[in-house]
Amino acid sequence: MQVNGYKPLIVAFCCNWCSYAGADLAGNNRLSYPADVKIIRVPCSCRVNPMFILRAFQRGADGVIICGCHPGDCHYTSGNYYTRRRMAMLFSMLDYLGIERERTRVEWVSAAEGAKFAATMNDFAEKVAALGENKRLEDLRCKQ
Amino acid sequence: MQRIGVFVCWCGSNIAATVDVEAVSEALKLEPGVVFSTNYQYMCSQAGQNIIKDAIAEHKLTGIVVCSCSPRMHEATFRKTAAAAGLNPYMVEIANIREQCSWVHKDVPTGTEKAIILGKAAVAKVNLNAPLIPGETPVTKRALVIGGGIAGIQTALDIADAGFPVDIVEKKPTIGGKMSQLDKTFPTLDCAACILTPKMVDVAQHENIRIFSYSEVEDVKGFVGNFDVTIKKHARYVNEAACTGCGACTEKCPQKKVPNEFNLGMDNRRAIYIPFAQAVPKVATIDPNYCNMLKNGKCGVCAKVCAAGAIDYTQKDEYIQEKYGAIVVATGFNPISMDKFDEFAYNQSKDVITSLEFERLTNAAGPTAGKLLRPSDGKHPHTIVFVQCVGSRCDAKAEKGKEYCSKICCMYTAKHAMLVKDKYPDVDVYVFYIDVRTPGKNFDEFYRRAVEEYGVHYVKGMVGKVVPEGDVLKVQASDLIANKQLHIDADLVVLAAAIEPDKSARPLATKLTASMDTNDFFTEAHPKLRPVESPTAGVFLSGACQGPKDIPETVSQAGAAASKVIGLLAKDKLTGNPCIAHSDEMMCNGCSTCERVCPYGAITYMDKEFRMPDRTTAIRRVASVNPAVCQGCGACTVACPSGAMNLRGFSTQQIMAEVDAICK
Amino acid sequence: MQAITREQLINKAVALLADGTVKYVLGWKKGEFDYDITPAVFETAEELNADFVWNDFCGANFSKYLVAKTRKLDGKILVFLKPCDTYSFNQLLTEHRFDRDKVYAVGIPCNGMADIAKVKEVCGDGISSIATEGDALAVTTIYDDEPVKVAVESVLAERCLNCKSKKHVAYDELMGEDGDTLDSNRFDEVAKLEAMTPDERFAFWQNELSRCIRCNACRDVCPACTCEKCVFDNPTSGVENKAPANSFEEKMFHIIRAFHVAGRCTDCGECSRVCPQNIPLHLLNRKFIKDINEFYGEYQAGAEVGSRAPLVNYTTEDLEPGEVFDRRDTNA
Amino acid sequence: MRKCSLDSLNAVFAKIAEAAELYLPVNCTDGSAAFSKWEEGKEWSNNLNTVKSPKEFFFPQTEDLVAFKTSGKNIEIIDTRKEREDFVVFGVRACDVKAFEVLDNVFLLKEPYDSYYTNRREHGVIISVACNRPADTCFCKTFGIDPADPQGDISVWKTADSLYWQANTERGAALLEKIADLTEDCDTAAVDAEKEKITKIMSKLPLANLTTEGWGAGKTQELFDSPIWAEMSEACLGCGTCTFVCPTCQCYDIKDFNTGKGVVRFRCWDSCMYSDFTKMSAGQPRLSQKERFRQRFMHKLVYYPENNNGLFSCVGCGRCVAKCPISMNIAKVMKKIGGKENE
Amino acid sequence: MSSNKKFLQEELTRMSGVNPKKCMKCGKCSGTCPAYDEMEYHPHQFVSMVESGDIEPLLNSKSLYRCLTCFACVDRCPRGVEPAKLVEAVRLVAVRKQGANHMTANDVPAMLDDDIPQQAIVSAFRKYTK
Repeated sequence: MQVNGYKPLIVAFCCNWCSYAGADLAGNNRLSYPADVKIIRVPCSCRVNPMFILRAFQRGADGVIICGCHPGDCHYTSGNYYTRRRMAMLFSMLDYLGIERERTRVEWVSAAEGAKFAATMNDFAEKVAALGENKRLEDLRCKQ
Repeated sequence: MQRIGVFVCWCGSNIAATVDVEAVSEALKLEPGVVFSTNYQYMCSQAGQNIIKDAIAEHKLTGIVVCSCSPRMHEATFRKTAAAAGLNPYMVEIANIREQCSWVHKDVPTGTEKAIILGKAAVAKVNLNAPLIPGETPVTKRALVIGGGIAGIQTALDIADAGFPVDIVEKKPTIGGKMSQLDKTFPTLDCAACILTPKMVDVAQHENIRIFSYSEVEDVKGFVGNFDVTIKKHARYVNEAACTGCGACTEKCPQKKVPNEFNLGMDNRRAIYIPFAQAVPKVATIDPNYCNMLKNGKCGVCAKVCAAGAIDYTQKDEYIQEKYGAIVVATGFNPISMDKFDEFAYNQSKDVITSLEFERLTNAAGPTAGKLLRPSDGKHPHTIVFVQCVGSRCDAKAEKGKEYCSKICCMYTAKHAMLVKDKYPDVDVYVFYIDVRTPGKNFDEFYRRAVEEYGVHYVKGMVGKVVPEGDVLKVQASDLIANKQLHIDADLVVLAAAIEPDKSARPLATKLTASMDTNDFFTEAHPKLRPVESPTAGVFLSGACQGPKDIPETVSQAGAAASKVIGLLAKDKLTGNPCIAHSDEMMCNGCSTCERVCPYGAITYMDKEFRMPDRTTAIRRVASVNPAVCQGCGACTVACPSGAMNLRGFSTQQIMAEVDAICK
Repeated sequence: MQAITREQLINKAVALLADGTVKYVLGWKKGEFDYDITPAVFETAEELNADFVWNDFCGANFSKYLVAKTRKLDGKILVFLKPCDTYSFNQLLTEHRFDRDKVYAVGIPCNGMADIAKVKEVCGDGISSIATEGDALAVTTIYDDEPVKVAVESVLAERCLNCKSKKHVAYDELMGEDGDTLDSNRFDEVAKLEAMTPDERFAFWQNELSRCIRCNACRDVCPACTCEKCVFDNPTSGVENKAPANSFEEKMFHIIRAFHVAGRCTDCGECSRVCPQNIPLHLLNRKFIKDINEFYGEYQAGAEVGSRAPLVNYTTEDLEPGEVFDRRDTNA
Repeated sequence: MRKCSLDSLNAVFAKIAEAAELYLPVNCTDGSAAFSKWEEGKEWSNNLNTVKSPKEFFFPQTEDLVAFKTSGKNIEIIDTRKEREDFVVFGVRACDVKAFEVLDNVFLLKEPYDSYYTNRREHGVIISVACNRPADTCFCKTFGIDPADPQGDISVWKTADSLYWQANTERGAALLEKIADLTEDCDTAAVDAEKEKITKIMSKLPLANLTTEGWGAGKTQELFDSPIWAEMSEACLGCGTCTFVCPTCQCYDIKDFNTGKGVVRFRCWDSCMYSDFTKMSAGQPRLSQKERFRQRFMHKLVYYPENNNGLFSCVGCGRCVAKCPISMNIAKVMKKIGGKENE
Repeated sequence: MSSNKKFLQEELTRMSGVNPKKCMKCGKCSGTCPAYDEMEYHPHQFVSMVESGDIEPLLNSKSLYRCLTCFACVDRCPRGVEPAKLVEAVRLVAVRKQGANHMTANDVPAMLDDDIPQQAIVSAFRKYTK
């Protein structure tokens, strides 16, 4: 994925039960999405600590997306509800600090939604690529 | 420092076609901790696994990374491989370079570059892995079956026959479920009661089975092998032990105008009733909504006529606590409401009925004693129109019905048509269908018999509207083959209503922490390989609560669920998932934040004396995780501000190492 | 001028010491000047009479001290709590951070505390004495012969200008009159920032946070930051960092700190009071409070003991993270 | 002695900035002052002091020491040091100038010299300025510092309309030479009058009578176990404000930052008030806040003078007095010992 | 399929917002259609023919002007296909062609009749003309 010649780096945290399986399904169905998206498997979206997200930006990520089960479908019943609150708050704060809101996203992708997974990643990668390099949450030491 | 081995799988050409596996294994050789790296056509094959085993021995590996297909596919395989070679199975990490790399990317440079990065992340993670040993918990050797239809009955019988005690919780006053309401069963046309009631009797008489009828599951705590369940037994105002089921009360009760739900409201019962003759338990139940004695204290006829003295107007709801090792959900289905289908005039005419109502209408024990009579005027119908797919196979956006095929309608409609023609050859029978779906043993033959032997008119097309006019129902429909619009004056219209999970399923799923799909069917742990297990350990699925099913399928799934339960209860101990939360007591604030987010109540607190950094001692409140209860979601790890809570197998440090590796 | 006098407080403390209710008194101790007041533990009437002060500069929130003090001290401790302090007190109790049985809490009314920096803006540096005269402060400097009179109202600390409550939500005993919770304008500044463009907001925070010297005063004074060990001090946490080596780390620290106290922060304002660089840190915390109120319903941390903080709670109908922005954009 | 009018100040700054980077205190948005690189339009702050001391110019809060790059299993060591450009710091107060002497004793006394510090020291010219309006928190006099007569490469006095310049070193003289066009020769009368005024003010300051009595070399045994430490440290939050605003605190920690592609080894200010200060594998040597609190003041007032010919490592700038969140400070500590312990 | 057909097909689906692929060929639209017998091509055929690109016969069919736009088919379609909207779209394509108006102003006086509300004629005129 390139927009204006910029190839973004995207970290996707995927819950083991739904979204990671959704990503697998996208693979099974050979639905392509940009290779810039790198998936990290977590047991549940609620395992994603805001520190991981900031860490990713620090280390050079241009976008971070968190994927979990649809609300109500959490394997652990309530994990994604916590994720929803935590990330709503975190994203709001990042926006408050003037960080581009398009760089972060939460998306609910079920194990059956391989197509949605691919479509989401395509869309997200495109939006992030359009923003260009992450300048507002970067650590230059990591870019040398 | 770990000694890590990297094993890159070609997966034939599945990976190797888009990923330069050689380049990946070479690149990963340079990663910190990696002492050995190789690639092979099929790592999951015996030969591939031997490569791993040999390398573990030869290079004294402490951790391995397999770059292969999804961990959901072969993580367990490679963990076993590692264990066989004497390595802790949790020292294995999988880099998913097939589903999430080679299969989604087109060109080799891209695929290779990404595969290397995914490999690096796995290496970074395994560098921080520690051997994990699963905990063990005892198993309560008793099963709970929720729902007493044919699914629950069969499951309970199979488990009980294997020697384990089983409790059935049924919310109706009797077990039997939907099947007890059916007339005949396809494709053999044997009578439902004839094959079901012996099983109900078996249940009642089985020494290993207890029935909690007129009861519901109130609360579920605990976890696989150790569920604590509270069962709410509704007051039936009749002493079950004393009642002989003689039925004297049900004949003398003066309150005669209670719609009989067993006959779907097509006739009436008394306020005290036994749902049907073969009910199990055969015990009367007082309906508190209609009983004059309970409503205003005036009556008491039933108590007077009861020779056994079983009537007890003061009975209260009872709560029963019981421990179970396994829970089987068999909550079944219901036809959907026809309220949104005005075009079929269901609410306007008594002569438009659902198929389940039709079952009662042809049932010898039904409101018409098995005679096919119109509900409106009791006349014999001459033209009957069956409409298939009412509310099934609908677009989600139409918001009227269900997206799925209800699966059983084609067959029971053929059955109904045949039964009509069998009893009343003079009746014209039309069946409007979109597709006739008959995959099943002897199913298509059955349907063809209806057409060829009985002369049922099968019309490819759909009924557009039904208008009651005088004592006929004007049916307007399309015949797609003839490319005509048909206008039929029918006496009776039977709608094959879609079926949906019972309404009690959703709240039950919440109590069980079992997942459901958007249609409220319980989700199976794997659609193909684990079809009768819920993803929640220890919870199993039987019958239509998992998806639409006919009786043969339900019974076979019930048996399958039972065999899974038996397998579980046969174990003395369960080994748990070691990837669970744990708290660093020195870091813990005892603030209860983690406790509040834990969906399993796995976290408790205790006061402990600690030596503080300044050499003083202090009593501090600290969290402790019950390893048998924790399921490893990690909600607590983020809620914990001090980072005292961490998750084994997905530790903060491991995930950060992955982030770092991916982002570098 | 405060409604309760120093003498009344000393008498109360002395009486409670005398009848054995408490063994220690946590109070304000006079300093070199009339405004540099230090929290201290008093044990005798003599100490109290000599050094205890209560004036318009007693801003320090004592709640947090109870965590360490109740752990160490062998007897009950008297603590004086201003209305805003009682919220922190309750929040700490909710989190089981101190032993309630070892504390005797006396609620005292507060008319707002003066900010010495604001006094100096008016009177200049070189203050030699400050005396309270009714609702004004008489400030004498070495540069002026006559004391300058400053209305306390005009030099109130920001947090006191936007006081959320004059009501005590916890105490064993209340001195003076209890007040009510107030409708404050405390979210106005946040709303102003929200109304800016992202670029302006970024510039604003870049300017503010770039001054951070990571002295940790905000964290160390914060009654919500009572972790046994902060993740930023913990080498095994993966995010340890000691210095704001660059603008990322400044943001990281303050975002994560605000996130960790989100739903737990009572908006006591201590963080901004102690910041040597005058960074308006309360605007980060208030942003979260404002968001919580708007997204999940009004919630005041510490209003009652045992309440479930919004971030450890949920409803199935919560708004989606993406909707946060739609919501603001339509409001704006 | 040279003089220039205050009106021509901008031109003077411009001239200096032509020769070298010029830094001076400017007002921040919050009303405090901080050193900032001069450029057209930036004005010299009227504030007495900056929040952060100018020690940052020579000993920054964080600085990279060396970098390591890894490629495969090879490690390459990269010397990241660069020669500092010449720079001028204008507006340094007498106390802060004295603080450089304290730092020099740490970093430059004996070999091996601290090359990072040396590099900056060699390229920096310090222009001090006398304090017309000392604050209530000032107590430089306690340490023998005269704010009327500040040191540095150039000393500057400000009167109502003019600025008076006097070079104290060769580097200072060279710089004055560069702005000769904008300044004129003058006598010292105005400056002398200013000095007298300052001296008079100094005697009126609240802390004017604070002395180092009871402190200094050789006092370790006497003061170490004093009960005052427990009492004074009672309220200490253990934050690092005092150390980080202090012009003489020179402790640092060396840390490695893994960039993912290698390691940057950097040093950053550390605070003896922190619980992990000088933490080693065996733990930290000072376990309680009392011990850490004691360390800070004993170091400034006893250990340092013991090793540096009696020179105290406090210059009385008053920053910690103004900034401590709980208003505990060195002046209170000194008085407590000087008062009660020595009675 | 020829490019012209394909273009027309895309144009129709775009204009109508109807996705004919969603049709499961149950015929309920035609079963419910009150104008069925008036129409040469029935609602389900519209859907099917648009899907297969066989649009020319529809454009030339009087069926276009027999559809009452009563939306019964839209309401009752279990798949949410909305055939009436597709009929409408085909009609628009037809009348938008130069000289292809189904009604002209001259036709109107002959139609005036006390039994037909004038509004119906006006709306029909609007509907059948460009």
